[in-house]
Amino acid sequence: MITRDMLLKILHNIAKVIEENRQFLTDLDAAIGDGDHGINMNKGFKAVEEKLNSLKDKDCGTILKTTAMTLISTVGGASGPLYGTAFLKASAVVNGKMELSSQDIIKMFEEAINGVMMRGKAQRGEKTMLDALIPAYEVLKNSIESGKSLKEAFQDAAKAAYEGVEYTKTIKATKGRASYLGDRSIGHQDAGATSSYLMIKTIAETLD
Amino acid sequence: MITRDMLLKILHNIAKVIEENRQFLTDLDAAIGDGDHGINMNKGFKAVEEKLNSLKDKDCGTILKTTAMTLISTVGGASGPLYGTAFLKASAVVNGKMELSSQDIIKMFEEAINGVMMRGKAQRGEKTMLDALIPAYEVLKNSIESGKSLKEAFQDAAKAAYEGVEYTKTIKATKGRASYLGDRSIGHQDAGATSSYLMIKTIAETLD
Amino acid sequence: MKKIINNPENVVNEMLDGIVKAHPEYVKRLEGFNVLVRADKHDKKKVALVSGGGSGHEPSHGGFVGEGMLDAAVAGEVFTSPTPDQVFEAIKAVDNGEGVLLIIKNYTGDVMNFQMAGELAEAEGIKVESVIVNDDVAVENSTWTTGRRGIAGTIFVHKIAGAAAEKGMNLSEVKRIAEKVISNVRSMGMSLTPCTVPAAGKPGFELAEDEMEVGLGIHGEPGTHREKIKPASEIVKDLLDKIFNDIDLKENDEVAVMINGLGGTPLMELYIVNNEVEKLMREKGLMIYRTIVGNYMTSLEMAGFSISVLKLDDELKELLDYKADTPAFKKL
Amino acid sequence: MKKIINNPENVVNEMLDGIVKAHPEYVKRLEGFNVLVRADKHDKKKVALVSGGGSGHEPSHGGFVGEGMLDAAVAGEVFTSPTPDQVFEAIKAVDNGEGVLLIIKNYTGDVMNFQMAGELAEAEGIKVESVIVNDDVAVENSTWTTGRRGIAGTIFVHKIAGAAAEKGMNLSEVKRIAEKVISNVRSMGMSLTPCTVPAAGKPGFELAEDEMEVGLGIHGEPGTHREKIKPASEIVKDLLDKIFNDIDLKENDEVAVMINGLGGTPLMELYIVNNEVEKLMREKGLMIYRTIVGNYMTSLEMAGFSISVLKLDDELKELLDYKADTPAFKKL
Ligand SMILES: Nc1ncnc2c1ncn2[C@@H]1O[C@H](COP(=O)(O)OP(=O)(O)O)[C@@H](O)[C@H]1O
Ligand SMILES: Nc1ncnc2c1ncn2[C@@H]1O[C@H](COP(=O)(O)OP(=O)(O)O)[C@@H](O)[C@H]1O
Ligand SMILES: [Mg+2]
Ligand SMILES: [Mg+2]
Ligand SMILES: [Mg+2]
Ligand SMILES: [Mg+2]
Repeated sequence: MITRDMLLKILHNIAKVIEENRQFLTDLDAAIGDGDHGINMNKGFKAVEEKLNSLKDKDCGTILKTTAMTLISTVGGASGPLYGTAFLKASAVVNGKMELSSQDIIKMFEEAINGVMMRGKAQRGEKTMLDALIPAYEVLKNSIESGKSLKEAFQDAAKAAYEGVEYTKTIKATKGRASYLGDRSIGHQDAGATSSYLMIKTIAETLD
Repeated sequence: MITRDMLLKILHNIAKVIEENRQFLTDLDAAIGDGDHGINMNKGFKAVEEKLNSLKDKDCGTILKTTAMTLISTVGGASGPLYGTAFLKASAVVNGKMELSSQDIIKMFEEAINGVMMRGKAQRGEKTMLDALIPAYEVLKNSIESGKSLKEAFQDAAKAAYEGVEYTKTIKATKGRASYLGDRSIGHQDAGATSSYLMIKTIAETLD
Repeated sequence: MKKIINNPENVVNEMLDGIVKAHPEYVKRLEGFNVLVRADKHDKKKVALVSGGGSGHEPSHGGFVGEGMLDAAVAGEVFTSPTPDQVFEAIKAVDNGEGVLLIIKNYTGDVMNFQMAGELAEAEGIKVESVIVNDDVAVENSTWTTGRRGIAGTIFVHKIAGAAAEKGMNLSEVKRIAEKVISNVRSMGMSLTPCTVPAAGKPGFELAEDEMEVGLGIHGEPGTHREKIKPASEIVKDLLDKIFNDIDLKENDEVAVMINGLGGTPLMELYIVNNEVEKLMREKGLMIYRTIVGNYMTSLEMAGFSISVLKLDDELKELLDYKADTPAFKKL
Repeated sequence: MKKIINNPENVVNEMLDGIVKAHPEYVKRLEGFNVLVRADKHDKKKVALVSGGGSGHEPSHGGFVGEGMLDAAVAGEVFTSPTPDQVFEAIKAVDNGEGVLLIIKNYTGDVMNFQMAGELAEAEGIKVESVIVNDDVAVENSTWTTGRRGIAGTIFVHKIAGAAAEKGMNLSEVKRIAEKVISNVRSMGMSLTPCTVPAAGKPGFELAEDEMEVGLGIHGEPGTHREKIKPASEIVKDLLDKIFNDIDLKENDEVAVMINGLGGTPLMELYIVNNEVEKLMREKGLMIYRTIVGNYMTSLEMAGFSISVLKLDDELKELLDYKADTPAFKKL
């Protein structure tokens, strides 16, 4: 179970981690994209961070929806609408709720991924954030269903996401800006998959 | 006395020396000007060189006038009109002559310098070609009048021109492009003075 | 990073103010937004054209706001697509009941952000259509990928669809015209140097003194491949070959040509390129109807250029020559 | 040296052909000469304007040949004044009996070569007058030196004297107007990078990553001094201070402003500069009547800019706004 306070703490920590990795994510994007992923994501989560205080008394749905709208109106680029849609779809699952059950979390994650796939018209294996998100979701679901704690489940998910990031190094991009490089994109890890991994890892580390 | 053939040989050798010093003159001009003096002068004397063959049977005045017009229509920049005018004024002194006496040569040199001063509105001491030409002329005249051979006289003149070039290092430019640098022009030798010195030295070396 | 700026985080904002101050008779800024709209009074009921994208492509797109071209341009951060709320404001500001055409360059981010904005506008009852420009032949077309990028050919869409709207054509006609331009235009570019996003502080890639990057987009990203520098004539041949391979052009076909500078290349070189382009076109028996040379869709200070070729018919010719009066493109 | 060219020795020739091929409706080349003249048919008896100088300043000067500006532009080698015979041909080609005004930038070479051409033309009975533009305040004025350089302010002379000629003023009137512009315009520039003359193959000077060159001309030559890079606001203040020190401007005076890019600077930065220029102008109580931003008098691929300020009166305002239609400057 994730309480509203824990949710706020997770968002706060994600903002911190994204800020710490601003340059790293930007460099990853520079290699095969246009070198702005860290900059954009940091701008978005800084804006989210500034709103967290005013969300202290809100329900989880509102918190996530505000996060979504803030990302959509500040990040820009490809990741803005994608992460924005992810949070928006997740928020719809938990409208009005003050805490999130394990089942909620699985459903939120599922909806978020569907949102990204719908918005970006991409599949797993195209060297995008989906290559971190989908395996992480599958492992999370499994671990929860096999009775592990949420923290453990997210630790497993983070591992799977990390492997997904590693996997992106081996494949050619067919979606996003890196797709223009064709085979030259092979050998580089995807920036968006990396930011997804960082978020999941942060959830695992924040949970107690 | 300088015969027509010797005059042609001198022009030929000047063209060669200018070509050899194309980069050197350009670098000098780059330091305090716009870095084209060697390029421009080489273009001009290459064009002169191409005409020498057709001038074999012409008088000295025609040879010098053709040289002048060729320089005027190919060199461009400041040095084109200046050297062009110099040769044009010199040519007028020896219209129709098949050889040049020592007195002709003194007069030609004098007229050439007057032409440069009139066209460029400059004096000695302004860090231009005149700082090589004027002392060279004075020494040449002196040496001839004191009975030295033409070769010796031009050797003396070349020495004076060289000193003139050295002198340009110590002064501030007040004419030409280098004048825009103000005090920053001090410490650099003038490109036009250097090309003038090279020409006089070449005359000395070509004479026998 | 050597740039004449104040704060790297504030370049887009200051630039937009600088544009408005330079061209107050053409453009004004929507207060609080990174959106430039037409400042000239016109009561004409017409289809409104909205374009935009990341900044760093100046004069695209703000420079094309004016009579006969765009009604609004939305500026994102440098090389970053603007967000849907910004595009939505632009749409609301310029719609006068005849509907709005969004001219989008085919980048995942641009497409998603503009389309989300279109959805918001439609929800408010505004008629919105969009076209997606994908003229860059460097990227192989495929239904399995993102598809081709939109680059300098977009200017032809602005010009010609803009004329159609100014002439009073309705939304579906203007869209048809825009799509005809898109299906008739092909582009490809190369660069000699990378460029530096102000907020990133360092160049997007590195090139040796004797290397050039070929088949690249307009966001400082690397191209499809890297080569040793060649003479202009050979570079032009390579790019035109790719373009000719991709579009059906027969002898005596009429075309418009754009030699677009990427920002750091002097006009001298663009004209030398144009000299080569004309030679190859003539050899192929093509008739050059109009040529445009200059910096129109740039990539900050990148040195390089792209060639765009637009196949014309009578309708496109008339619209290409129609009056335009904008800061960066004027046709008397 | 990284350039998109063929042979360094042939750049001017190929460029001129490229210009003519791009703008056949505006310019044609005098066969065998590096001279571009108006291609549009006009039977108007009018004073003809001839300008030019070294190449490498594109679009200056060929880009300004057309209705309401120049009648001919003479191109020398890169950064090298053209020779008198070339200028003479230009004069002969465009004179229609009303006389010719030579617009010369104040460089020893330009002045001498153009004046020699003027002498040749006068010897053939053509009425020739000349004006010498010396707007660069970086160089202290003095009767003992060459005097100030002519830089981007020259474009205002082309525009305004061109309008005067197009309106039918006679030679002495057009000359009076040109001289009024010259006495009312001041400019100053700076650069972040040097540039490379193709035939030289290496840059004219070197600058460290954190240095800028201030008070420089348009021929790749060093400036009056070197400084650490500063924010745009401070650079603009330094340049404008120099300009304001040199020209008498009172509150509510009207001015035209040009932010001129040197070739390698993106428009984004020029607009950021313009934003600062407008702020300082406003603080001083000056009224900006018109602003021109772009690459008009360049120095090959040099990154940098110059600011020009022209003090206006009613006569100059009317001529500044007069119709112009040339490849690089259009006023509807
Ligand atoms: N169609 C897509 N579906 C899912 N993820 C995508 C898609 N396109 C791009 N991405 C993700 O977005 C990341 C790039 O984000 P960002 O750099 O912020 O945007 P942009 O590419 O517009 O500059 C990529 O690394 C990739 O993970
Ligand atoms: N007014 C002048 N009088 C005499 N010599 C001059 C004058 N102005 C320039 N020069 C000479 O011309 C040389 C520069 O020639 P060049 O580089 O070919 O022309 P530009 O300065 O037009 O590029 C200078 O080094 C100087 O010696
Ligand atoms: Mg990116
Ligand atoms: Mg020189
Ligand atoms: Mg981006
Ligand atoms: Mg020169």
